[in-house]
Amino acid sequence: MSACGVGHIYGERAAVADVHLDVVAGERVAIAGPNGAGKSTLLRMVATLLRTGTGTLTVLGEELPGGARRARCGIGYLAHDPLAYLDLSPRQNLQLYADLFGVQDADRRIDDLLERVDLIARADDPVRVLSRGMAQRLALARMLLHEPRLLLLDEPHASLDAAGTALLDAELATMHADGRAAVIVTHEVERIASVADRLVVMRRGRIVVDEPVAGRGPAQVRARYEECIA
Amino acid sequence: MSACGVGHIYGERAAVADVHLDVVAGERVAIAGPNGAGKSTLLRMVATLLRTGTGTLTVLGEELPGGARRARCGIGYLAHDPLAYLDLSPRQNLQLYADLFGVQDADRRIDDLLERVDLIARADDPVRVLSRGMAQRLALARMLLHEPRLLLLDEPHASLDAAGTALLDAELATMHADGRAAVIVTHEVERIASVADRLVVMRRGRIVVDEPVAGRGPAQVRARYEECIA
Amino acid sequence: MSMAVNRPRWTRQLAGLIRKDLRLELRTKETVMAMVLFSIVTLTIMQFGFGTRDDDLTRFTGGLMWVTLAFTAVLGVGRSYVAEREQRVLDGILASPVPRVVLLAAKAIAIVIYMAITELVVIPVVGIFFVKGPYWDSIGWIALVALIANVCIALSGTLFSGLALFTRARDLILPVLFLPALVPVVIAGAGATHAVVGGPHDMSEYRGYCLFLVGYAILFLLVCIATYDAVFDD
Amino acid sequence: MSMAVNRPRWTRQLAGLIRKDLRLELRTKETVMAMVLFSIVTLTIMQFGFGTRDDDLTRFTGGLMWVTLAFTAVLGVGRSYVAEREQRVLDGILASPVPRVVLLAAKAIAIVIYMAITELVVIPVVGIFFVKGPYWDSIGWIALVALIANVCIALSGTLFSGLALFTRARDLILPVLFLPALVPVVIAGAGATHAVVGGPHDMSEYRGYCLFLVGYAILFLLVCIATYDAVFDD
Amino acid sequence: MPSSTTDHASRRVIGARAALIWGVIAAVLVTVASVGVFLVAPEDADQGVIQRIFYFHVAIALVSLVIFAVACVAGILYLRTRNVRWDDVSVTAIRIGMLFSVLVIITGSIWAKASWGTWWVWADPRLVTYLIVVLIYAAYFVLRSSVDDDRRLRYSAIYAIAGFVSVPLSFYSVRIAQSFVHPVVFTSGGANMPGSMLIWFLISLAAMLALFIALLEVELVGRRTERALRALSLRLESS
Ligand code: HEM
Ligand SMILES: Nc1ncnc2c1ncn2[C@@H]1O[C@H](COP(=O)(O)OP(=O)(O)OP(=O)(O)O)[C@@H](O)[C@H]1O
Ligand SMILES: Nc1ncnc2c1ncn2[C@@H]1O[C@H](COP(=O)(O)OP(=O)(O)OP(=O)(O)O)[C@@H](O)[C@H]1O
Ligand SMILES: [Mg+2]
Ligand SMILES: [Mg+2]
Repeated sequence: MSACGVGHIYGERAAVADVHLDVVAGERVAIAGPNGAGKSTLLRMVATLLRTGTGTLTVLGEELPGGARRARCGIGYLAHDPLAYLDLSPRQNLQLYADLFGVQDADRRIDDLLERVDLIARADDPVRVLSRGMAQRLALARMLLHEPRLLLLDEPHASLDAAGTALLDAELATMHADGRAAVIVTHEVERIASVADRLVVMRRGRIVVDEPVAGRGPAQVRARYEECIA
Repeated sequence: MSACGVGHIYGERAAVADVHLDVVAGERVAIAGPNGAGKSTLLRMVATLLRTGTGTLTVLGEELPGGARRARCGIGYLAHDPLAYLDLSPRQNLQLYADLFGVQDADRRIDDLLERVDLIARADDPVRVLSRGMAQRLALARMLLHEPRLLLLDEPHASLDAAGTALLDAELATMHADGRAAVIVTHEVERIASVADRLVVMRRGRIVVDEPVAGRGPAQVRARYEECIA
Repeated sequence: MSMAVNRPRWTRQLAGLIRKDLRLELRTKETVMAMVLFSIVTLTIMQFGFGTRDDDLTRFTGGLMWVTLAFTAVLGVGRSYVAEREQRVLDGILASPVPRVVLLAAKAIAIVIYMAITELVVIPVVGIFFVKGPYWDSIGWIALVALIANVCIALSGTLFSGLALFTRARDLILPVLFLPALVPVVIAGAGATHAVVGGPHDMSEYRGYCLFLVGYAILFLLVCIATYDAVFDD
Repeated sequence: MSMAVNRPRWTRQLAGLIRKDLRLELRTKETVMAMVLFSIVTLTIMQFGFGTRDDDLTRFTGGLMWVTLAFTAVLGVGRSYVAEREQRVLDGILASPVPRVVLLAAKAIAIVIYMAITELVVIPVVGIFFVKGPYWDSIGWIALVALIANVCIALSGTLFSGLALFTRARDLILPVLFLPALVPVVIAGAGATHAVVGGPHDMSEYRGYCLFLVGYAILFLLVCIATYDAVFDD
Repeated sequence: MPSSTTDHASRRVIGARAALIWGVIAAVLVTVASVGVFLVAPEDADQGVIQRIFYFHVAIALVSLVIFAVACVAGILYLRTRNVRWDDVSVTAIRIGMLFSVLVIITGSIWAKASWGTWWVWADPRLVTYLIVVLIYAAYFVLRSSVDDDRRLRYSAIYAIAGFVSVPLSFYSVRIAQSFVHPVVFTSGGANMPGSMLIWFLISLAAMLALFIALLEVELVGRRTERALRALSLRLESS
């Protein structure tokens, strides 16, 4: 994906302004920043859920908004909310998304994923009665369902226990090899060293830092981040 | 508060079973455990939002459910959701809660709190347009509004940035001195050493470990936790 | 641990809850406006359904008016807990030391206000468009029935919308629970209206229907007091 | 980066969406049941409004039937996007490569199904309770009007409920936008029903009303196709 | 606990014996009433044989109102004690009440067709208010099927109480507002019928009451057994 001078204004408040960001295949970019910096807004624009106000945005080779429909086939979006019907079971939710994304051999793949996120025992309970972390696991499975080439994750570690976190990190670790890309919004700065190749810091809708994290440890990343937002 | 053999069964699934837990004034207890262990369910029972199925629960000297109304005056509950009206502003939301809890000198106190959670600039925007982290800050302010003697926090660090986290930790640090108590549910095990005096680990609805953390570092707590849930 | 600190007064809680409802109403504004619009549209649609077959609808004035008000009530009451439910804020209210009856009272008062505003429009409109014959001299009597009926509507409405709150198909459950409970109100309201409209007043009939409504309101008040604590008690 | 992989077929998307709606329906089951009950309650309530003043309601059969169906439609259509909205799942659907027109079509089909089931109950009930005179021999004609009307209801209903989705007072906006759009349907439906019920059939009148409904459906189809992409386009 | 005491205790909890006894009483009374009504009771001078439906129609109708009162009281007791057994009573009573009220409408309609020449009269408050009662209790099942767990029981109890408001309203409004065509026999002045009819009427009434209690007990036994089994299997699973 590639963003060039992208911005979005809600009413009179510029949530995102003049953002330039390029992510190439196989790259994992972490976005950090204070509350209200515009991270989620940027992610929603890339996910084709919000139109850009200014600038041009190209995702998976498609320019938005014209190519939005084609781009969507290759995007996996994880939002604050699990985006699942509470009265359907995890399996039924995944079946719906499989239909929407045209996933091949859907039943096998759904079973696989439910196994992987350890929800197979609860696969037929309504989502409403799942605990918060279980819902987040379902959201993970939903995001991976159609083998997206670009993952957009908004605070993916929220509510996940140790096992869930390990699972997610393992998934992110394989991305490099298959040439998939990921953009990860997170407040847990210490994790960035292990899940991302690049650190982007946003403040007040703008990118203030964009640099590789390769070779740095958690403490170094944290220190660097605090320096940036000071 | 004091729980004695407390349990709750949803349909046929025992979410919490036979929990014994005593928290004395000035104590901060962290509850950790895998997704679906029953942590939120336990917290909801203590917050008087869910009846206990078995056992007796005494909160702030009041036995539930009989004394629920009196107990509620002294409880501050922070849930997964911010529990605020999205179409009202932070200030209006806090005014409502001030009325419900009978807070004295409400306007001053609300201004104080908004200042403290750094929302004063957004005090009159509808909550709907706040970012996720800002909503969490509002939830913090709401929880502290009536100077509760017992704090119940369900994943309070979720979505908070560095500044927000520091704020929360500072608040928790003062509890000891004023004899207030807190129960903190969290997945960020590394934080436990700095915010709590005791570690409680839940698994499948039961408490498997309940021990002090005094003097241990983050790494030690993490190691102990992983040992418990292995 | 010692006793909790401040015991809040219920009057302040009630005022706070009502202020909250009215603020939400002012912010989203269209609620009352849309109730009014809805009632006018309903009148029109019924006019088209029946009026084309019968030129003088005076006989049906009461029926038209009260069927319309009943449906508008369902609509308005259906909104009572929408904000709480969609925005998942109910836990916050329930975790505060507010007696459940105060919650009920706040909602009921809001409903009475909205209904009164709606009636302020519906009653004259009915008079202008449907009645051939004396109407305006009995408008005071009609207002009186409406007032009593509003209390019935508010009491039963809050109870049922509280029940419907956590059911799965809330939007559909509410009318199914609430409309049958409104049938007596419609009958009595229409009867009372008919007794004083379009001809000589029949005050004994009017009084009978009003007493019926008062009885209904009292019965429901008792039910509400007896059960409302249980509605929100998990 | 290269092009994305599989291009999903819209037939499968449509089937998936409809299956989802029906599954939600089966899980919560009472939706259709509640629609049916609601329509019966509505018939009863209107009966109370009017019947007590006039014993033979045959003249009003069409009006009663179609006013009832219109309100039931508002109720049913009101549910179209409730799950998506309350459960905040719409973003998930919109982030998938489904053409917006397919979303519309899926909802429209679900509405047609629910309306048909409701009519399966309402039409006989009306016959049993209200009509004095021939009715059952014209039931086929009534079914035909109902079928065409359902298409009108479904098309306009999905469009308006899609619009209402993004306004705050959804519960109120929908009836206020949607009911006026149903007025022509009520008039034509009642007219056509009246033409074949309770006396000699007036087929030319019947045909006229049906053609009117067909025209209305086509008109709305065009409007839908033209505007629906814009409804969901952030 | 020794198994014999468990057996004994659970049998008492389930209450199978009471069901059996009431079943026998109901069977006997219904037989006696049927024989009496069709063979012994005097024939009505104006209406002829169709009038014999009176004994059942009125008895069922009165008992149906009593049943809804039982459901209401059981609802109150449930809210007081939170004991599932009261919910069982309440829901079962309303089930049977619905059955009875459908019978009332069927017998009433048959009678109406015979004596008024129509199945239904909208202008009559008796018929109409009774229909409201039926509609209100029909909604009970919609409500019940759309909530789960504890809430289901609580909401059902609340609704059983709220719904009962319609019953006295229906009963008294007829007596105050003067029915249109439907007769009123039992007034504050007593029953307006000859003694020979009254006796058989009272026996029918007793038969219908016994029938209600028997049906209630049988249903309750079924529910309690089911619950005991489920508890047992749950205990086996967890151990
Ligand atoms: C579908 C139609 C009918 C319904 C729903 C109906 C309903 C009822 C109900 C609920 C009661 C008992 C409560 C009360 O007394 O207020 C009752 C009593 C009675 N019904 Fe009906 N009824 C119907 C038709 C008829 C007809 C056609 C007749 C005879 C011509 C009739 C004769 C009676 C009599 C004599 C009583 C006892 C009156 C009394 O309790 O004072 N009913 N009916
Ligand atoms: N309303 C409900 N109905 C039925 N079961 C429920 C309900 N809420 C929770 N549960 C079940 O109870 C168990 C405990 O849930 P709870 O939310 O307490 O877990 P948790 O420890 O908070 O997990 P997490 O870390 O994921 O938030 C889970 O198995 C969950 O599925
Ligand atoms: N729907 C909206 N309407 C108006 N303003 C909005 C809307 N959504 C977000 N904003 C504003 O845009 C800014 C950026 O919000 P955004 O959600 O992108 O922040 P964020 O970086 O994700 O913060 P957080 O870490 O708290 O999630 C904030 O000031 C917020 O108030
Ligand atoms: Mg965000
Ligand atoms: Mg939880």
